[in-house]
Amino acid sequence: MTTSLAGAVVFYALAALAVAGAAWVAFARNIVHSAFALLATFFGVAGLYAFLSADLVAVIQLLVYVGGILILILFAVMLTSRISEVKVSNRSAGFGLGLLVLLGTIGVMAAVALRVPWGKAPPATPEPMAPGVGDALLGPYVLPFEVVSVLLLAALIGAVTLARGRKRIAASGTPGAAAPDPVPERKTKDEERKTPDGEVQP
Amino acid sequence: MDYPTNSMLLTWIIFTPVVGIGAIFAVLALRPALKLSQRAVDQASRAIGLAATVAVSLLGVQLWRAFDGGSTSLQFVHHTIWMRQWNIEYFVGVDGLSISMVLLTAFVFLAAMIASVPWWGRLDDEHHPHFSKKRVPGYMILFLLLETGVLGTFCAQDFFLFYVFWEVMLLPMYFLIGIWGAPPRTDPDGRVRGGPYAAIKFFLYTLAGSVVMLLALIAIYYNSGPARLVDGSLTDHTFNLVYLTEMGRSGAFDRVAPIFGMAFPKVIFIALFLGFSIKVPMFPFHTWLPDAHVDAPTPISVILAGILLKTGMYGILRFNLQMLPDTTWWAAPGIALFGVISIVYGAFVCLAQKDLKKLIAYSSVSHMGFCLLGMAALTPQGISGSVFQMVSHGVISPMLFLIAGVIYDRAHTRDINGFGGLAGKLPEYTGLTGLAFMASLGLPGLAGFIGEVLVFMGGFGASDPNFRWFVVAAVPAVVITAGYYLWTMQRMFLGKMNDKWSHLWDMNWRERLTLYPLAAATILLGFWPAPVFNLVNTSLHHLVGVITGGT
Amino acid sequence: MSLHPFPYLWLIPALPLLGAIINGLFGSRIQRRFGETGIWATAVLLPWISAAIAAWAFVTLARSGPETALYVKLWGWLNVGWLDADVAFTLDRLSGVMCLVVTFVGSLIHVYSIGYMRGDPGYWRFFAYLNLFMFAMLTLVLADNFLLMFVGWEGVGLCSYLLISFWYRDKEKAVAGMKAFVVNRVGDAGFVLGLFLLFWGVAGTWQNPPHVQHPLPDIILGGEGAGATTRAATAGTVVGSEGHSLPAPQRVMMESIVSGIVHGEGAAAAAPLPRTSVKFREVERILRDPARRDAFVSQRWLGLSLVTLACLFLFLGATGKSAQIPLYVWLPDAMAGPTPVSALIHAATMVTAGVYLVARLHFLFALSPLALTVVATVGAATALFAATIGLFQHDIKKVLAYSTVSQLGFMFVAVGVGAFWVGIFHLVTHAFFKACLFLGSGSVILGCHHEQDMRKMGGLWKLMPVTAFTYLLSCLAIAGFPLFSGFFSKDEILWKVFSTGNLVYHSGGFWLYVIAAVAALCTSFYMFRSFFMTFTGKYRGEPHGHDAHASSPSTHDSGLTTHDSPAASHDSPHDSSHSQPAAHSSHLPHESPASMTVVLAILGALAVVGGFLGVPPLLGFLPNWFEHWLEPVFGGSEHFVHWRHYPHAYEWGLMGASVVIAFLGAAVAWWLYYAARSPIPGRLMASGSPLVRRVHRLIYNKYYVDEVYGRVFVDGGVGLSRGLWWIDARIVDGLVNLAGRIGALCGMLQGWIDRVFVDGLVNQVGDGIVAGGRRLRGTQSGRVQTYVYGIVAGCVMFALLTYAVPW
Amino acid sequence: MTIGVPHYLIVSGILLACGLFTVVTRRNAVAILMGIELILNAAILNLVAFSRLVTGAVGGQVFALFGIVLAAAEAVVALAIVLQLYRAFRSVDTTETTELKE
Repeated sequence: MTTSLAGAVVFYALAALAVAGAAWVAFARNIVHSAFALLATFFGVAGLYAFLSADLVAVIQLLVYVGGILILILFAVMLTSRISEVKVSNRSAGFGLGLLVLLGTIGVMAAVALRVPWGKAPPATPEPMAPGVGDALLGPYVLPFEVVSVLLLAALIGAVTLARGRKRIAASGTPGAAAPDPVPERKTKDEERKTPDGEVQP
Repeated sequence: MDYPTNSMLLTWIIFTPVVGIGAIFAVLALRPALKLSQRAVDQASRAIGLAATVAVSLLGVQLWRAFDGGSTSLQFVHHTIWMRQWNIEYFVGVDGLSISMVLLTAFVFLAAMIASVPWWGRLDDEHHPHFSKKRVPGYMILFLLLETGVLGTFCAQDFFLFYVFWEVMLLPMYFLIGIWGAPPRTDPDGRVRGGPYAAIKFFLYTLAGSVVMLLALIAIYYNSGPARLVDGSLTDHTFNLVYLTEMGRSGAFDRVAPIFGMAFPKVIFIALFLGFSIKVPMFPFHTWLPDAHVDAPTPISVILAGILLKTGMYGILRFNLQMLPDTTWWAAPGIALFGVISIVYGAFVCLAQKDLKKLIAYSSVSHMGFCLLGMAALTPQGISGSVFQMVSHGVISPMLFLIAGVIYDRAHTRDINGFGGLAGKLPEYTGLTGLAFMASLGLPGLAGFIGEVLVFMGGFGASDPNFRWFVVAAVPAVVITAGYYLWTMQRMFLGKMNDKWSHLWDMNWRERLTLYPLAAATILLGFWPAPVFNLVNTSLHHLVGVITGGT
Repeated sequence: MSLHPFPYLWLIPALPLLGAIINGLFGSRIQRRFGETGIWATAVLLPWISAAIAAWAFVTLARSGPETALYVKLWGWLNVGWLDADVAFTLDRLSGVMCLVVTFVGSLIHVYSIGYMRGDPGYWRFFAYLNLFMFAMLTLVLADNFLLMFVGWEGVGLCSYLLISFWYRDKEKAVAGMKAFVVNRVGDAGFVLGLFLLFWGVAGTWQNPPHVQHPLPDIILGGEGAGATTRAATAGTVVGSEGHSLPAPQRVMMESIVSGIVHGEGAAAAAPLPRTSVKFREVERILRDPARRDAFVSQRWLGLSLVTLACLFLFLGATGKSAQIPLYVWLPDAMAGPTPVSALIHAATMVTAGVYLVARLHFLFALSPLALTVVATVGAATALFAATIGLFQHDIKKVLAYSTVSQLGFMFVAVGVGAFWVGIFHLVTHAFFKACLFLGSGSVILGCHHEQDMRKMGGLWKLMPVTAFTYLLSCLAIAGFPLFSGFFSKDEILWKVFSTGNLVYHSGGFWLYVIAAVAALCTSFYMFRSFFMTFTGKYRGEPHGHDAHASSPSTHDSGLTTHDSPAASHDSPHDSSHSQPAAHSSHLPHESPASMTVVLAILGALAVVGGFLGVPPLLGFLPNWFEHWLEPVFGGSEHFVHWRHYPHAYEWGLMGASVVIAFLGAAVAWWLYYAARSPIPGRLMASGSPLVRRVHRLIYNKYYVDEVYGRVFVDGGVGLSRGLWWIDARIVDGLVNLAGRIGALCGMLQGWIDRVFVDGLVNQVGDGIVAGGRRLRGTQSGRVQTYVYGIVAGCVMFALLTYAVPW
Repeated sequence: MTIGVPHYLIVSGILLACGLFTVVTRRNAVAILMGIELILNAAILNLVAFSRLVTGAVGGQVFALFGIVLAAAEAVVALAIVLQLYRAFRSVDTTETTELKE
């Protein structure tokens, strides 16, 4: 079905948004910047979903990815880098090899996308897909639905135990839980390279 | 296959020594319990050993009395299955061919046992520990095991059983020579000789022979036709000598494919003959004998010369002649030739010997050459002479070695030239040595002569004309034999008394107990050989008739 | 001949054996307790008893017919195949004579040696050996078959060995004994070979020896199978038929029937000729049968007829025992033994065994003229050869030894020309006078305190009258003075030699006669030389002080290489203990005790009287008893032996000639040596011409025969044995040790290969893997990115493989 | 011109490439997670695109939902691990935390 010009413009804009976000995530020097770039990507993709009239998926995309995962990542970023270093260096390693992989993947994907004769779906009316998906969830796909719920439960328990740390596990066997064994003080690479007078050798 | 007398006597004879061994082990086992001292254990094992050999001799006398010399079939047969899946049977029996050897074994072992027991007589061994005092239980056990091996070899009628006993006989000899023999010494030519060297040489030499024999054994087994075990079950192959003999005579082996282009029976004949001739010993394979004798203790030399050499001859008689008559006819001149060479070569080499025991060893080579010549002549006189020579040599050579032992126990040297004028000091000993030397050089009226004259008589009358030349060549050796014996007699006993030997003392009762019976036997056999001939002649002449009549 | 059972026959040899056993085993104790009488009581008595039995047997034999023999069989000794040797004794007329001589002379010598050996520590041993010798000699004489004879044959050899080296302390004597035994053994080897040739030749199986000794069809023998188990019947029970002399053919038939019955072998009417046999009478019977005889004679081996070959080998045995040309070297050295031994063994009995053998096998030798000629020629040659050596010997016993060899030569000549009975007659007479001579010399030696060198004796006629007189009688006898025994026997020999017809070379008889005559001359010369040197003139020996033993070497002519230096200083115990008797009497020699002189007297008488047994018909004053007595024995070979018939004048002439010879020899000896006028051989030595001196030295040293034998045979034999021993020790033993070393070498090689290659490879593989592992370890850097790359690479590979690569 | 499947595929391909590039080159564990999220998004995008443009059925979108759920669960667990990592090593730099090297 031919999409109107406006449709095409919207598609390309959204696509550009997603791609630019992704590129930014890939090449950003600062990790916080890349986190926010991720946000842009998610929005772009959500738009594409909407463009594909998959409204339920677009909404869930926004809810889960942006609302959940992105926040988590931000949390992680904030927790793992010291505030003192505002500029969180984001070293990269093997930049050249990475580029090679990047171009390679793009090349392959593009070649496949263009060369393969994808089937044509009958033009469907752009009505809301949600009830169809709902029926499908509790209809033919009820088993994966249940399995996914179990998986979520497992993830939940996993995250909780991991986050709780060693004290809970260590105390379970022996009464009078000892203080959580201190995390071994460990110098980061920078500290190791710091000369006694605080200079950081390259 | 039915035999006139089925009896356990032979099994008893063969395994009485094993009972002795058991008793000695019992003594050793009970030693801590009964807190026996080493001396007590030694005495006990000597007593048991003596008892065992005496028992075997008594059973031997019983066998002699009950043996019927007139029949050519096996007697006192004891025949049971041993390993069913390989058709091996425990089949022992004695006939004219082996009866003389069994009896000889029984009596000579008794003499050897008496000689290896240090009782009844003074033994001077301050600085030289006498062998009969060293590790006595071990000696007795090996001694009795050797007796069982030899008796079994003579009585076995199953080829596999024969081979087993043949090896059982070999093993104790190695230890007896090795451990109780002379300590190792280096000869002037830089070679280490002595007990261990001789034991190894003896063992490997004989073993090489028996390996060849084993090949022949297997070849025969797989080419032997169908036969029946004792319980009547049919078998495709057999070790049973009676069947094999029939097959040999009926030419069953001729139909077998030739090996390396030579007819199968001929190859088998040669293989067996090689195995046995090493033991005889025949000319080229005799070098182990002098070494083994020089370094073996006296009683072991007695057994080695008295009995073990006869197992080789008996083997030839039982396997080569009885089983392969046609091939015997083909090989007879060859055997005779080697026999004559052994006679003449042995006699001449004796002339150059300085060591008394080596001289007697080479004289054994010469005398066993007579047996070969007699047997190869394939005439009644020849083969009877050969078997009688085995018996007479079995009596005379023990006497000679005991005599050598007597002088060695006193003077601790066997060098003939070192002595001189012993006659004055040791009259009794000189008398006995004189008798032994005269018997060995074949003085008529003593045992040695009968064998020699019959062998020559048989040789001359053989159907093959060039046997006459063999006899003509062998007769002068008798003169050489007289020469070296008298020369030894003269160097050791006559002439001026060498004062170095003034401390020697005459014979004691232990030595008399062994030497006088043997001397009596030599004289008796010389004048009245009928007892031996009555036992063996019928079977031997039947055998010769088959070989000569057959072709 | 028919066999007449005589159960006591076996006692004749058995009694001396009993004596030998008693003295042999218990002799030293008896001597210690009862002294010497205890010893000689048994040792001398037993031979006399057997002599008595022998005489009795002789008489019974004489009373029974000419063709009978006394027979006793003790047990079957060697009955294997056709061999039928039994321990059985036969006394026919020939062995009767021999048996009488042996027992009678032997017993006399036993009596003699009682005195001679007094004081010797080995007294009991001497009599034991002497008795053993009597047993062996009697077995030899009475044996019924070859093998039993061979027992006696070597038995006497053994006893001569024991007796020669009786004083074993002295090395030369021991060596002499050994030499005697070994040389005899060489002869015995010949005897044995001759026996086999005869045994198998008679069996007629020579050309085509049978595979199986199946019997001849005509032999109907009891018992099955080959003639192997012919159990000879026990003493045949047949009555000796008074057979008078039947013409030859009938006699043959008669005998075979009779003997057939005797054998009790279920003999049917036909003559039961066994295929072959070792019994003398059986062989004789077989060879009497013309068919079997021609079969035997016609067979040939080595280009000679079998008969001749058998005879020659048997004769070789005889020469060994009777000291003829090739094998005589042991007899002179045998004088090292005590004198009674020399008398008994080396004069009267043992050495005659060879003559007895040839006489016993007269029927065999008669078949082959060549063999007889060889016997005669060797006999004659020995007679002359030994006689010449005897001329210049100084040792009285050596003279007598060579005289014995010479006289034996005469006997062999007699037998060689076919006159068997003459040979035996001379044997008998020789036994008497030679025994007397030896015993005489023994008493002389005893008197002169073991001085054997005649140059140190002399003038003993007055000092030892009896010995001297009997010695003279014997000299007269041996020289052949008329009416003495020697004259009759030796003259008869000379006559028979002259008139023989069956020598191979046509006029052989004459030349043999000449040689024999010269020998007789020499005999007469050296005998009287020894007599004059010993008994006439004055005593030349130094008077013997108690200890002044002949320490100073006897002065003898310089330049003489006396081979056998007179046994001056042998330190035999004999003399040391013996010198006591000499101490009490005057230092001069004295007459021997009665026991010796009586024996001398008897033998002297016999030496004189002995001749009348066989007076030739020519003289005729007495019937020729001896010839008649032995005629039936030697009858079988009569028509094979031919004689030339000369008129009686020839016989008278020859008789005269022999008398002249005897007197001539005695005269020359008298002229040269009487009363020791002439400085004895010194004149010969100093004679101008070097030729005489060289000949004298050659003869004196016995033509150096001993040295030649020593170098050729003894050194040759020992050298060969050393060579073979070296071969044995180095090569045959070397090969064995080499095999051992090669085995060890292979072991080491294999070990090295195993270590370097096989093990090496395994290590290589191991190291390779480890290195690879180390390299791979690098990939596990711990950095997450490398793992991601791994995943990416995996995905790419997977994609390529599944889609891009056309499988 | 109509926006067909290839267009969406190219976009998801680029997203995939950037995600992969991030994962491969970033040394910071959290950045790697971001990369993973990008990759997941690309995948889900394809699902939805196919569902809408090729099959027209809702199957694809249902799975997209599942995909999102999975991504969430995965992110939660991953971040918990990263926190633990941080707590243990005081740093999330993947090049330093190489104790599992050998």
